[in-house]
Amino acid sequence: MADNEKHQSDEDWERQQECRRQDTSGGFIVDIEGFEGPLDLMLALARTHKLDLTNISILFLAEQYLTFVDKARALRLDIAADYLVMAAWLTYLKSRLLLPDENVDEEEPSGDELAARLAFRLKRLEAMRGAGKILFDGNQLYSEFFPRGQSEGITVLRTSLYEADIYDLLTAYAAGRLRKVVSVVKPGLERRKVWSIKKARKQLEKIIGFNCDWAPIDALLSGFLDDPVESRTALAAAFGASLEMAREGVIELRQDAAFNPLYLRRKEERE
Amino acid sequence: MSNITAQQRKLEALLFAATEPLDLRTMQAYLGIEQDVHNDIEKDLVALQRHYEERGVHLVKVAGKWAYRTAVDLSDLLERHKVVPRKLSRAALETLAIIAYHQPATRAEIEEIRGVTTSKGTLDVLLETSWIRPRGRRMTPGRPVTYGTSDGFLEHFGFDTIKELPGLAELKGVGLLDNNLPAGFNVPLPHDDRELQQDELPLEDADD
Amino acid sequence: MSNITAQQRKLEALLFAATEPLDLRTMQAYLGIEQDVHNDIEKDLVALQRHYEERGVHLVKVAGKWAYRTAVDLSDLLERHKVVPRKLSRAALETLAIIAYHQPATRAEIEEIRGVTTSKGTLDVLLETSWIRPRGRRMTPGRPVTYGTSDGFLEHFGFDTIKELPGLAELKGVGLLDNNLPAGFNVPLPHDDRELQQDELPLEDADD
Repeated sequence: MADNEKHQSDEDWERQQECRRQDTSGGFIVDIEGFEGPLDLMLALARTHKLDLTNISILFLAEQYLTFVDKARALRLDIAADYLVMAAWLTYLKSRLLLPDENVDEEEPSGDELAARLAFRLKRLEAMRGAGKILFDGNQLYSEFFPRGQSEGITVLRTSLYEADIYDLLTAYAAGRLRKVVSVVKPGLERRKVWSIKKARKQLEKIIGFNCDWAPIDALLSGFLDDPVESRTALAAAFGASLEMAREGVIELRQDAAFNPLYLRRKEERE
Repeated sequence: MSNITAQQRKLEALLFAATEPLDLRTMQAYLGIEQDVHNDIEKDLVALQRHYEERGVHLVKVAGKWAYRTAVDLSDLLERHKVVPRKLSRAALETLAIIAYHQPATRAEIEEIRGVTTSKGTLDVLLETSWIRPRGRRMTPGRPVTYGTSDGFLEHFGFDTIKELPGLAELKGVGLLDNNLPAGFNVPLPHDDRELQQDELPLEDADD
Repeated sequence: MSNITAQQRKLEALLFAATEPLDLRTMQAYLGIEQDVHNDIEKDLVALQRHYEERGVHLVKVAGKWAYRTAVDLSDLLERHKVVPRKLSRAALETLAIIAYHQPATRAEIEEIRGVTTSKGTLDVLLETSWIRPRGRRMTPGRPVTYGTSDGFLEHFGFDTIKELPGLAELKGVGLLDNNLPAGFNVPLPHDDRELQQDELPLEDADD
């Protein structure tokens, strides 16, 4: 039966874990793989030491955990960060449990409260594992009970919560695809000539190569300013590119007053 | 020969023919009964249930709906019909249990219980079984999705309501169903109602 | 209360769960009875048949095989259909359509086609309809989940296979797409095979 198999594999898994934990000399082989996080490791340690979760000594368990992690580190195994975070926290918890609280802070939970909280989390995780197992050990459809094998006339009786017909679907698809087409291609219009900053910079660099004294930027670009549409974008892009070049120290910019012509020249390599 | 009323005959036929469990409203609609008219459907269903009690087929109530199912004690006989269940990983099984007992639960809440981060694969696999469903969003920063079990979960495990989860009363008794929810939102019992809870928002609220 | 023997109970469960009508030999095999041993299967079947005579379900013999059938006089009853409607948002519809045509598709691919970001709510709602399903993971950085349509999708929209989704020519034909489309605009031929594609990994492969 499928259930037995399930059992079997669970037990196998547990046995495997047990083997991993104990070597012949009575210590344990440290293998952090196969544990699902620090809480899982702590539960496994509790099981190895036959600790009763309802009456657990968190201090003892914390020590077991820290020993385990120390051994793993001594073997230079890679330990996931969350195991180390838990180790650090347990060290802190240990000190809180061992040392009497000197500065009793009302805000901060006491060591016992922290320990109780951890015990609660362990119990809760253990309980959820048990619940999951009970759930799957119980009766299940197509395993212990079966529906009618042959469906008859009312097979399409599906109380469909969501309503959409094929027309809605196709309309949405077509509209979506068209919207994207429109935003990318703008059909019916000639493609606008737009100067990129990159293109403007290339042009400026070419022009600057022949000219090393102050000159107004629109004069330098005059060769491109016939077409009114193109002139605007060329000017804007060239302005952007000139700022960039000035910042890099390739050229210098000068403007005497607001709205006055903008002059630029190549920056000489002077000392 | 047992006596059967005309309405019981109809219910029997409906429930035999249906591939899925039927709720009262659906049966009413099939029988052509107005919603608010008083009728004995429920009584008739109980009568049918009693009739089948000793037989090879039982009339059961799952997820609040009615369905015929083979008697559990005959499962060995039907070995050949068994569908090998997809084996869930340990992580998935644990996550399912946590969602079932702590629902509605966000991914962070599941992780807080398991003490480990949940890989996205685990939730995806559970969504694919259709035993869990995204319910809504928690009214906390980031608006995380809350998960709960579906009717498919109840049907698969043969529960009428989520309150039939094994061990529920004991777990509640020892406080193991408590989440770390902000005060006032503490929901000690799992809740799989369609309606959202007071700290849940609809899924698509933040939609474009 | 009608009396029923252990063997009748078994036959009842068998016939109920069977996916096709059963002949005597098959039933004998299920019950673990040797072929030549005398047994009362036939007698029991006739007894069962008599029991169901007046009920909403009949045990009938067709082509030498036995099967349960709903009573013929109740056939009208089984033709009703009841839907509780709930409309999908435009974003959800569009996302569903893109998944249908372009599956397997990741969230990023859907966004690339739609040209807007897809809110998580949209995918969650679609998962709740159970028309889409997580299929696997794309073999690209981040291992994003790939989505595809489910059998539920085909059932709901009345397709036999996903290949029946209208193509470019048909969409133009009904006026949903005009003729002004740029060159290279195409509508993919969708497929929803269960098997993962070459660039897909199983969902739980990256699991903890």
